[in-house]
Amino acid sequence: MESKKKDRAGETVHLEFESHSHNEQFARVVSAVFAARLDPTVEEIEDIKTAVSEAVTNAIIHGYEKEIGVVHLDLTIEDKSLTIVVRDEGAGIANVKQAMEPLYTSKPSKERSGMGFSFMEAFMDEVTVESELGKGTEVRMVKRIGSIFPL
Amino acid sequence: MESKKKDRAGETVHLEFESHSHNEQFARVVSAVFAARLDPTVEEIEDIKTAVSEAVTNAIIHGYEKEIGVVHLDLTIEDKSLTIVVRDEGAGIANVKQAMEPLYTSKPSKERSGMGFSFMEAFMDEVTVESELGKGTEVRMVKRIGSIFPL
Amino acid sequence: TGEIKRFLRDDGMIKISRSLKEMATKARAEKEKLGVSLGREPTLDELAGALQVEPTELAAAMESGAEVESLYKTIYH
Ligand SMILES: Nc1ncnc2c1ncn2[C@@H]1O[C@H](COP(=O)(O)OP(=O)(O)O)[C@@H](O)[C@H]1O
Ligand SMILES: Nc1ncnc2c1ncn2[C@@H]1O[C@H](COP(=O)(O)OP(=O)(O)O)[C@@H](O)[C@H]1O
Ligand SMILES: [Mg+2]
Ligand SMILES: [Mg+2]
Repeated sequence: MESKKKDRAGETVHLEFESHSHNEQFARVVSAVFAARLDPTVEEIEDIKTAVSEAVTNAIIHGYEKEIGVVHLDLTIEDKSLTIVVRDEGAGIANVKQAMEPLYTSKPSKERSGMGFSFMEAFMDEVTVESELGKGTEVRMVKRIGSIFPL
Repeated sequence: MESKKKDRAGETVHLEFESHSHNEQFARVVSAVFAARLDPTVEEIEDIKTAVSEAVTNAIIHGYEKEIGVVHLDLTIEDKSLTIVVRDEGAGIANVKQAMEPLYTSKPSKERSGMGFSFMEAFMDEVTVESELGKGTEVRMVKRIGSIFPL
Repeated sequence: TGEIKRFLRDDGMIKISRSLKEMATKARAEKEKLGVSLGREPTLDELAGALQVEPTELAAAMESGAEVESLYKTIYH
């Protein structure tokens, strides 16, 4: 973990887990527990959990497909913001812009609506995606807590 | 994470966090959430939380003392057992046998009772400690779930 | 046998899944109540304070909704 000699500004926890579908829920809960420190509302927690779900499910379903790989989840708190980075070392995305379009999915089916990235964008304040074919994908999301009712 | 090419028997999640005292609680809750997969009783969860709390507090207080370092927490489920490994790269322990004796503490004070290792041994089924001065300490604990009233 | 019965009745012997679900149910009711009295969404700390639990524990328990239970059942049983 590079954060050993990090600046005093933020604090990061790092999580690694295998790309089994049941770990999607584990990642959701760990993110909620970490975010608890920012004293969010229940709605803000739900937003965070939905975004984590979508990003982790993508890593599991699209990143690793049939194989089992490691999903990395970094959670950082800095002032009143939570930054969530979900990373896989899987298939990668050829065209990120297209992948992020609402309703676009490379796996049309009942369960895949092509709305995953749209949900992340709707529920978080910032979403950026970096990907390289054959190398993997990194989704970085920021949520500012308490932006509606500043204390 | 070495577990990328692990045997199919168990499943591990790996967590890294900084040695701030508030992370003791984070580690405790995350361990409980992971352990919940084994369908434990409230009492078994309390045992696990107490043991994690003691091991992580030791890494923070004794391992890193005044500096901030990284604490590693590995949680593994295999059949009906949970293995918890807490590791620091801090001060290390000169005499592990003595350190594990009930009431032994190198920091006598109101808060340190010298009972940390005794609690881990009382609440978990196995506890082993490996340590090297100046290198760090690794505490490995196993809890078998459902051992009193097997289902 | 009195000893064993007492042991079985102890709260410690109930499954954590049930305990978490109960906390989640209480949290949903309390959230509505606090929302009305505060005139806005309660924060996690306010909700945890009212329920006398740790905010982190509450954040973990809130996952224990009915849908999640059935999801767990399909995956694990
Ligand atoms: N981690 C990833 N690795 C590889 N491809 C991905 C990843 N995440 C998303 N994609 C691609 O982006 C598309 C759109 O993702 P998303 O909006 O979540 O919709 P859906 O998952 O329903 O297909 C996916 O169909 C897939 O082709
Ligand atoms: N991670 C660690 N790094 C260095 N020393 C440790 C560590 N864990 C335990 N020790 C040593 O073992 C002793 C006994 O630990 P414990 O039984 O938890 O009692 P206490 O923490 O109350 O001192 C500590 O006082 C300390 O000297
Ligand atoms: Mg998706
Ligand atoms: Mg101790």
